[in-house]
Amino acid sequence: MELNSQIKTALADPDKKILLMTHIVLGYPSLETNRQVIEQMVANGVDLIEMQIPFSEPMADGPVIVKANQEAIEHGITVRRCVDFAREMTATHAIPFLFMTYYNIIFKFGVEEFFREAKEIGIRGFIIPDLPPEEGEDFFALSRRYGIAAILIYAPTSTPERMRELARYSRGFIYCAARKGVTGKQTDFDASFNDYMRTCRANTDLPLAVGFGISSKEDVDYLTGKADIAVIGTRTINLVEEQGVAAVGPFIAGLR
Amino acid sequence: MELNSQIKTALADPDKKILLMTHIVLGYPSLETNRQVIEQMVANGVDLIEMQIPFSEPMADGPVIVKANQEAIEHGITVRRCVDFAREMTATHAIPFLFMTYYNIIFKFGVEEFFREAKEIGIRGFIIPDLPPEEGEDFFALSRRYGIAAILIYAPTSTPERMRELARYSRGFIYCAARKGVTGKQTDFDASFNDYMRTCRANTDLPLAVGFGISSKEDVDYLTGKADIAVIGTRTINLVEEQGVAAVGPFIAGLR
Amino acid sequence: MNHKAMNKPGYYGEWGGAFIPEVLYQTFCELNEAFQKAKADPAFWQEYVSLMSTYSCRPTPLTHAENLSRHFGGAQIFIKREDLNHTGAHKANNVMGQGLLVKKMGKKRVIAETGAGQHGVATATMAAKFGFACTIYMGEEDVMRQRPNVFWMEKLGATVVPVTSGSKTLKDAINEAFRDWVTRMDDTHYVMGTVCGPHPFPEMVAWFQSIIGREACGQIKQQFGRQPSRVYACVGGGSNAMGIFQGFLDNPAVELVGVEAGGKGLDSGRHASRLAAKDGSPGVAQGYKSMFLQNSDGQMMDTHSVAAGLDYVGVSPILADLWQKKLVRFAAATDAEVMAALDLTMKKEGLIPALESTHAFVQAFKEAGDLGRDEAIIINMSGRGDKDIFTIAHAFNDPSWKEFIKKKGIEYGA
Amino acid sequence: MNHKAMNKPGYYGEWGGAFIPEVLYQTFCELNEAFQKAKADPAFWQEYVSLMSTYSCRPTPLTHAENLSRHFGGAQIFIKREDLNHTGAHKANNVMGQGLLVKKMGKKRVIAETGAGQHGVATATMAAKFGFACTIYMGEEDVMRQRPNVFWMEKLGATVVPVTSGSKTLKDAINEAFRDWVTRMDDTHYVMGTVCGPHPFPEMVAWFQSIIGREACGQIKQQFGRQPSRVYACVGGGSNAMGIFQGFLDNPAVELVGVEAGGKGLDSGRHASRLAAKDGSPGVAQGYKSMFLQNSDGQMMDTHSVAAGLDYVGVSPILADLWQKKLVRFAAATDAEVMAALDLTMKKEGLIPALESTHAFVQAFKEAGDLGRDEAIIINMSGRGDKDIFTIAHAFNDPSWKEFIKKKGIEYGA
Ligand SMILES: Cc1ncc(COP(=O)(O)O)c(C=O)c1O
Ligand SMILES: Cc1ncc(COP(=O)(O)O)c(C=O)c1O
Repeated sequence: MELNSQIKTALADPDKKILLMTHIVLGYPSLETNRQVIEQMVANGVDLIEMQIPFSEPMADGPVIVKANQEAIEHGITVRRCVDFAREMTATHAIPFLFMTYYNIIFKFGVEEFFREAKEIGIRGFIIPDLPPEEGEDFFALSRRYGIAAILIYAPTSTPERMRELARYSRGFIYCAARKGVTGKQTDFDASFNDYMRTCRANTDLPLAVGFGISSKEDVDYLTGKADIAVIGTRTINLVEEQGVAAVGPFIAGLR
Repeated sequence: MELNSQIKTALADPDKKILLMTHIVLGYPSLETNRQVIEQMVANGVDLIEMQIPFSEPMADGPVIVKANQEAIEHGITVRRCVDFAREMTATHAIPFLFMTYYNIIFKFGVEEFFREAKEIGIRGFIIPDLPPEEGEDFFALSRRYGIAAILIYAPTSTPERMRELARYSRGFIYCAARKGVTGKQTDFDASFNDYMRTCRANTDLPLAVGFGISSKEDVDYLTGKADIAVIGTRTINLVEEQGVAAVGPFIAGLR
Repeated sequence: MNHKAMNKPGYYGEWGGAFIPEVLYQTFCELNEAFQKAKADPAFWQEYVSLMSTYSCRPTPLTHAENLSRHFGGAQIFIKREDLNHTGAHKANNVMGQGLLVKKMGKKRVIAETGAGQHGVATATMAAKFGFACTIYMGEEDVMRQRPNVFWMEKLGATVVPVTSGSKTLKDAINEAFRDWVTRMDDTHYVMGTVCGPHPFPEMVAWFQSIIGREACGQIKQQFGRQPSRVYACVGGGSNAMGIFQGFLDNPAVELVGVEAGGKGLDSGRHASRLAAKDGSPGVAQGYKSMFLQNSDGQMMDTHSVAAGLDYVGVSPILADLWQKKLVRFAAATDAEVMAALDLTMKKEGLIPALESTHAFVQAFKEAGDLGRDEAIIINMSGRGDKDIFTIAHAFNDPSWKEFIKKKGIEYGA
Repeated sequence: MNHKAMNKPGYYGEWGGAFIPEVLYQTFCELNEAFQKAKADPAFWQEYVSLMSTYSCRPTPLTHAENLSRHFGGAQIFIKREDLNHTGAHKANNVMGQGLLVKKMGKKRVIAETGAGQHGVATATMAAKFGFACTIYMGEEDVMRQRPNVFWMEKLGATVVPVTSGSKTLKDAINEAFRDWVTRMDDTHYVMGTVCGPHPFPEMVAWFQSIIGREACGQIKQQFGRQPSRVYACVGGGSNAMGIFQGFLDNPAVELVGVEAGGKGLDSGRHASRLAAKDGSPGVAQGYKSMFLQNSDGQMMDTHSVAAGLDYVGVSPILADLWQKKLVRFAAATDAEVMAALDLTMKKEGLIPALESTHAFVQAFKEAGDLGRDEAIIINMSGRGDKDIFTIAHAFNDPSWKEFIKKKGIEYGA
């Protein structure tokens, strides 16, 4: 099943007014911790997980995720080990898994080779923050060919025209960056955010995920009805650092 | 009696094949030491003494005399005290005393004022190494008016024409710098020195003093017959520093 | 630049592009528009040249290095004197040009990355002159090593932010500048310091720096009577090289030579040669596609050079293209060769090239003797070395310098 | 210079002369002859200008300081950019000119005094370029304080001799240079660094530096449409001031203002103001007659300034004459005023004047607001300040700088 239909199915569940997507930096602090965190996330109802393959130059990320990328690489994570770990996760858990990474990781792996292997291990989508449609013709063609969703990003700076253009390339859902800036900082949900969400909605038929600074039940409640997917990123990394893996389950359970 | 005749008289003495002139930096290490040194010099047959009034910028002097100038000033010597000390020396000793200094000392004192006072205390001549005839019209006129000899300097770089020009201004004797450079360093008495002395002699009727690096009986012997006055400068300063005042008498006595 | 086989805007052969986060899409649209408008407007270039001739000292001279020419017994060596620019390097050209553009765009704040500090000082200077707020991102390592430049940036009114991520050096400062930009693109322009980064930066920086080549081309003709046989420039990101090369790209008789940092030697793994060494490979980072020093996973490697300004993982996509098309030859100079060439240049000509620039001198010196006395070569002296005293005195292991610093340190409580 | 009422050659009114030891008489005859021949020969000046335009970057620009002009709300402030000269100050003009003269005279060795080190670096540079042996005399105090400049002089191939006599500063270095010269006049030329010393040095240095004023006069006309109301220059020995003033001396409508070092204040006794303070008096030292800071016996006093290049007991005899004839007005700037003006200039214009030059800025800033917006003033920016980082960072009491130096000191074993 492709991501589109998986998400449609999930959204059809009347118990779920909004889906939850979480974010993991592979190899940080270790694959073993990732494994336990993912288990708790899945057990507590997370609907999708984006697994970030670390890159030495994570230009669009904030300090917490930057540090996670860096330390994962320092501790020896490789793209190969990320792929093998992903294979294990998709085999273990039924929810859709996505890869998030920067384009160079895929480019160096070989773009088609990467799609082939991702398909084989059951990855449902890619989020590549530094690959706009203009630069990814081959990539988007392969995405369609292999049936792996290329998820594009809307930003508060995107014009309606641009949103419609991005929607043409995106599959599965649209990732709406809640604000300008990088990952990790809190977002102010104010009137201009609501306008932004209305514009997003008006310019795509795809479900909308909202990320950047979502960290509490209040945030998720606020998004409910406005967005289809709430994305929890930096917060769980902080949580594991501060309170350990065991804190993840209750945190996730309490979000919705 | 003016310097000219004093020197002529001295040179007429058949026991003296060459006259000795010594050099003192006033106030270094103290006027009291100067007093004792001069006494020994006179007692041991020195014929003329040039007393240097310290200046902060002794451009034509070497390191030993530079340091002596500087320390004398630091220890509080003033032009007034130098003049008063000179008055005492001329009153005490029968030989001719000269002032050696740089022009600024005289300029600041007031040139005519300085001549008047020098005349009064019985100073016989001035040696001003930074006052060429071109710059000293007033000075040389006053020198003639007051009958105090302005002693000019020949250098190994002086042409015969220049020597004749200098001789026109000089009184008493000519001070021949034995070599290029500043005071204090040893001079090589070689063939070119002999040529130089012959040129000096050929271009003035005045007696010739030779200074710069004269420090031993050998030097004085060498000069005998070539020059009329041997000038001992830096050597006695060193001697006092190294062996004390008492060494001066025997040293002078042994020179000739 | 008629060598471009542009399939897509912003591409040079297979290199270039604009791999930017979506949030900057609009900003880049506006930047492209403003830049293309400026580029098409002769009055803008006129304004730029006039600014550079009254605020910096353009045209910079072309100096005939007669002693070095004689020493090597071959080609007549001419030196293009970018060291005489205000702030001491060619960086001023690019920065003042972008300053004018920022003024036209109506933005009020500039940010920049800096490695050695040269580009940071130039940007802080431009910001003071234009009345912009200014923040400079600089790797924490570099902040510590290059304190004099940090001092000047701060005194010029800029805020210097030490970057603690990654290797805490230039590439990380670039990332951090982008992170600022994606947050404050509305009032802020990112003054990229070299011919790298996403389109239109390579084209823009190359355009502003082309003033070097335009001048040099006319000057050598006037002073030597004809065009040079070879032109040498050091290559960090590649801006000074692109700057001078553009004056001669049209003439196939002029061989262009880019000199990268050979560090401890090309076999040592401790260098920054993306093109001259075998260690570089194609990649996409910091917004553009080019040759990078990276591992097989695509993670960027640590680089090394005695010259901070050459110590960078990537290289201009324009130069990658010219390299691939064999229109520019690439070589590398080791740290040791650089110190020897610097010593010779100081003693023979009274010139103190920056360590970066000295890389170009090394290669020119290797080749000058093989050319005829009736030939000329030009070395681009991209900057002056007197700002590098801490590095240079250290590299020469000067005992009096160390003693001086020790004493000063003790005076300050060490 | 038609203001000279020359009774005797080498005199400016009652000032100047050549109070030299006899041993140098012949040397000065030859020097006078060579210089007068050069001065009378248009080809020599042409050669000089051509050298300065290919080796240094003449003409140096005249920069309109729009922000400062607006800040003070009065005259349009223009800045003559001598800081952009090779080696970073106007000293290069004089030194390269004398270099050409030395070449014509066939001498093979040059010596010079230096205080801050600027003239020493310039002379060492010229010696490298011309292939002369070079010895620089520098007070021991200054050698210790100005180690960076000593490092460069040595690297440029010069021998730096620390002078331990007197106050161990500039005036003592001059004495020591003369002591060298009286020993080796045959093969050696003494490159006097300012418009002082025995004739023909004041005339010679003023002539070479007049290139500043010639350029500025034409530039202000071109850029502003007419002549400035006032021209400001700092005065150490007076060479940069004489340099720029000569472009405007013929025009009585242009007021010329020389700014001396006010140090801790004119009443403190710790300054270097020979003309603006009441403490100066006529004297004869270092080969010339002028106004000196000396006691009533004629012993030279210790002077003080934050700017080493202004920290000198004497002043140009030409300026003493212009002062006496009220053709140049004199003022003084204190150390504290200098630091404030430096800060403002960096932040407003992106320019870092040398501490010496900043003295001129101080006085101009005091007066700019009183003039009309339709008037112009020129400040001569004689040199750049980035070489003074040890002094400037210290004077600003910058904590990060101190920390940096402490760390470096410890690295070197402090
Ligand atoms: C003097 C100088 N030259 C060269 C470079 C390298 O940059 P690029 O290759 O862009 O000219 C730098 C960078 O800081 C520099 O300061
Ligand atoms: C930058 C600068 N300006 C001014 C001076 C003062 O010299 P002058 O008065 O001869 O211009 C110096 C002397 O070192 C200097 O370095």
